[in-house]
Amino acid sequence: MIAINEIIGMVLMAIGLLFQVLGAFGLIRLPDVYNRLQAATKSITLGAISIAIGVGVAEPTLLPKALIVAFFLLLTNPIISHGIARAAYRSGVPLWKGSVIDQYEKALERSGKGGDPQ
Amino acid sequence: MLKRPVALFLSIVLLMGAWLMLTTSLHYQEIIAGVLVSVSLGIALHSILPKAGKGNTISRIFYFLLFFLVLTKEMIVANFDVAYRVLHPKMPIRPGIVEVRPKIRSDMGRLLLSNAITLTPGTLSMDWIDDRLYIHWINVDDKNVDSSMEPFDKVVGEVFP
Amino acid sequence: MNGYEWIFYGGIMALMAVGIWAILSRRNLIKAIMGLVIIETAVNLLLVAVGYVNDRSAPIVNGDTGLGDSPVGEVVDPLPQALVLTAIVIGLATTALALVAAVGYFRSTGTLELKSFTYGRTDETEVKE
Amino acid sequence: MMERSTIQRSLPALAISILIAGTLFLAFVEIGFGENKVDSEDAVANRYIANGTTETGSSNLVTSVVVNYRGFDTLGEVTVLFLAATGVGAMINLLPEDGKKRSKGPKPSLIMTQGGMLAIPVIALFGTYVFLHGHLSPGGGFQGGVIIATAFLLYLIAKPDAKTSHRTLSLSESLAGLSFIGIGLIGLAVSGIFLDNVIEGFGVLGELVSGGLLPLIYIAIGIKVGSEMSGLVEKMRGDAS
Amino acid sequence: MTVDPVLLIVIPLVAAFLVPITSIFMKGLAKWIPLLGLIGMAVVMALDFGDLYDGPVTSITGGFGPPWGISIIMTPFGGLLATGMIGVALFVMISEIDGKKRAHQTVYNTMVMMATTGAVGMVITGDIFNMFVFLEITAIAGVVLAAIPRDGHEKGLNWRGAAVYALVGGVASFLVLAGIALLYGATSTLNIYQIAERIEGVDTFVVGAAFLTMFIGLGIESELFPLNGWAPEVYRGSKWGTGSLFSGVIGKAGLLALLRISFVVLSPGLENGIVMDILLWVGAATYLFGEAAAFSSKDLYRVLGYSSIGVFGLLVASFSLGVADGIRGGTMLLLGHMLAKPILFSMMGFAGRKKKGDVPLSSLKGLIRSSPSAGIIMTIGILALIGMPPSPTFWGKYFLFSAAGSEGQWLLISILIIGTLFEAGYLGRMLFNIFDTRKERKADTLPLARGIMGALFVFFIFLIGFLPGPLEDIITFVIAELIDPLNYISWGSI
Repeated sequence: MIAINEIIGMVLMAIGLLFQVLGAFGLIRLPDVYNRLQAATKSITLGAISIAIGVGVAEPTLLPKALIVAFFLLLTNPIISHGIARAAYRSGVPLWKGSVIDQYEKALERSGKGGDPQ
Repeated sequence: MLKRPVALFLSIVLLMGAWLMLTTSLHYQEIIAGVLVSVSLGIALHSILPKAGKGNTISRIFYFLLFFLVLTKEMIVANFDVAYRVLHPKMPIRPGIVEVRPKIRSDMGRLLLSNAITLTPGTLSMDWIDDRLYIHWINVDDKNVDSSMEPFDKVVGEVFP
Repeated sequence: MNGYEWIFYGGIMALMAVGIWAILSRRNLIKAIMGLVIIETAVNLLLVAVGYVNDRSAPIVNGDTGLGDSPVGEVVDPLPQALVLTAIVIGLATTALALVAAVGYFRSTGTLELKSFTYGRTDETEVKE
Repeated sequence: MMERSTIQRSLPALAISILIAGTLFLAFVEIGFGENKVDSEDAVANRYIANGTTETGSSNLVTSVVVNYRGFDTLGEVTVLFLAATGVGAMINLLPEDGKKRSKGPKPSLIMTQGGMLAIPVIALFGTYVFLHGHLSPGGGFQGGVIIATAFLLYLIAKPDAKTSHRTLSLSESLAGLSFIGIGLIGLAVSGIFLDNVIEGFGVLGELVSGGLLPLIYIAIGIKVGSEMSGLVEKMRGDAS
Repeated sequence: MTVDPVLLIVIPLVAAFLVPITSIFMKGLAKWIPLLGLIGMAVVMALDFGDLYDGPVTSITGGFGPPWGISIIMTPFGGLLATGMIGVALFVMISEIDGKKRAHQTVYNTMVMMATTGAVGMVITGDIFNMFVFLEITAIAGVVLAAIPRDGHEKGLNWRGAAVYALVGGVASFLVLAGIALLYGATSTLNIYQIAERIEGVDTFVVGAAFLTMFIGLGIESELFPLNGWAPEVYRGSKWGTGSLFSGVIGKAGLLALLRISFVVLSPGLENGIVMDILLWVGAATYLFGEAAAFSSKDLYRVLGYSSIGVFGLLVASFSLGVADGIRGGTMLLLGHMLAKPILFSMMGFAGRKKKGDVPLSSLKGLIRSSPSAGIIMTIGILALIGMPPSPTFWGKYFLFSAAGSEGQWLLISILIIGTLFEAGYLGRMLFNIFDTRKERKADTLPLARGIMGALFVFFIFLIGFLPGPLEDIITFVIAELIDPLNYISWGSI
């Protein structure tokens, strides 16, 4: 007989995995760096948090550690994808040709601290 | 060293909490070691922590919890949004970078706001220039640019103005 | 023993072959250093694989594992894991030095290709008698 | 001088690599994977498993092997890291100027700076936790030291112009290394054996204060590795700016 | 008097860790700390040397005897080699004391000391994984040494040497590690003597594979024939002291490790004599290749580098003959090379110090007139390297020829003769240049420290050449170690 918390944990982990797969799928399908980052960040953050909490629920002694991991992921993952997006833009990776608006470019030129996008 | 007593106190308490969660033990040796480690790390590092602004403590705690509820909901919505866009055969996307002007002034608040924006449906924060935030939006709505940061500007602003 | 255990060593050795091949066939220093790192990874995996015993847990007796003070028959071999720790550190040191040397080579010659790295073909003509 | 084509060079390389890897593969398959070799009396590891906890007082058997049974290896390992840090520093000083002026990159954004600052204390705490609990749970001085160096690296990413004290780093590195050797020499003085764990019975198995000198050695290693890796990062930054 | 041989490793480590502190507080002192460390090693070695006449000196570390802890077994062979290595390192470091300021002297001295420590550790340790760790210490110090250019040398060749050595040395060490994993998997132990004990029960193919990896890995370190493409690059771009260390310390440690692993550990697990045959012909090929390449090179650094490669081949060949006289000859050749090569490197570094880029043979022209002391010391070094009596090399070649003759290895003898002719060719050219006084050359005083060290090594050459007798007792043990693995096993199981 499997305990109820183990079942919940398994379900959480399965959901997490599903989101991760979706994120990976988005990474392949979406057109440019920025759109891909969107998909990757959201799905992978939630997926990883879900897996961590799933592990914590299934094995209650690990719950505090799992919570710390979840918080840390929540804090750092968006920062990392922000860093990648910013660096990509500043080193000249173009937006997808179907993009409708780019107010960032002008702002960079205006502020003059844009480094040198070639 | 003691220019920011609140930050010092908070960092020591939070570090101690993290220590207890890591060790998952209330043995006296662990607690002594934890106090030593978190006090010394707190004293050494509290001055580099982001500035959080001023406000009423009770309402800040309330809004902080509210923030987490909203964030959780938005994250789940965001994932279904991603799933929809990725799995839809035509890929309904209309990407672009827009400029918004949040009212938040504190560093901490700006950090949380941009993180929350990255995790919510269809948006990714790119950069802060002066007091403007630039957001990569997967489905641009030209008319109502502020809707890209809709749920958070107010809540975060209440916690870290 | 289910008869498919060779697949672990097979994967590790495939990595090793890729690494050696990269070093031997590439004249570009950075690519060769990548080969070195791949070999390093393969050997680390190899060490862990040598110490593994089927259906056993990690060699830690405290807390969550629920093992007694003398867990004979219950844990895997701790020795290779200790060796891997050393090997990782050594790999790091080797890689760091190789990379700095590659930077130096690039800055002094303007290229990363080790073209004439063969016997007797190093430009002897530069010597003026 | 004729340059050989890529294929001409690749094929012998392929043959050699397949020869070496194939030979090793067949040899390792002969040894077997996952078979029980540690329980026999002949295996060295048998004693580590059977008596490791009582002989060293450490609940993490890998730690007991790393720090006590094979502590001499670990001393060598620390030396390798020391040499790498010194050597990389020296070689960076030797690098020729390439005449190019490096433009300073754009300043890191607010998100990066503030996020990094928020994460640093947590990372430092985790690093400390890892090396203080090396004898109880997975991890140890090397891992903890590297985690602390990560916090330092994050600091440099968030504030590329920050002033760092090279003196403090090399001072703590040296002192930690000397105290590791000093602990070893205590053993040599007391029982005539280098790196002997002279107070092995000290403390209760599984508690934080246990394992005799092991935690002390791991703390020394943690500080040393942390400052060494930080120094490495710092020297590499010195070249880039 | 016996001192714990672990101090041979601990003292230099203390010195190395003291260097950063000293360079903060007493900058002038920092570069001499490594010298103090080396002197400490030399003192320990001197105190222990007498005991080697009675057999190996042993010690344990970590509180547990072998095979559980790491034991140190300084066999007489290892002790003899360690003494020579410390001597070479002292020679290199003391020769540079001349009041001149040199760039990067602190790092250079530290690395000289650490390379020596690693090499000494490799030859005295009784644990195969510990040997790997020391191999790495040596290799990493070697990379840094190779990257330090000689004074005023501006061609970037040092970087080429360093990069190539870092790459090839890295591959070597990880192949060695793979071999160690194999041996551990097969025998469940890491102690050299215990592996040797159990190797006969191991499948022949496994032992063969272990031999393959060990041969490639340690063969790279000891510059054997198909594996030594990196060596000339290193010799060509670095300081003369680095050259002396690679030929006298780093390569020698790899050589002893290769011999010990092959003969003591792996040979009993394979077909009788196959390991010896492989090594014999690899050594002979290396000798021929090295001497021929040295003969055709024009840059003095590479001449000496290739000549060292040749000597490595000669050493491997003579130890692999598997007879007492061969090992006797090999030991003598080893000592002769360790004494003569640093002299040549040092004097060549002195004569060609003002050259940028490669140092042609002609820079030795008229050395005997411009600086008679350097000329005389170098002449003696050259003669000692060819094997003029009475030098250790003479005895070495004498024993080697008689051993090869009694074994009926006529092919080997002809290779030896051809190699010696090449050797005489390029060394003779150097001699002619030294005594060629047609070209006027400004007077040049040899720095005192360099002269003293050169004279000291010349003295040792004559000492061993005239009185090889006292070494005979140690050589008996060397023969015992390499001929019969049981001896090593009984020494190791303390």
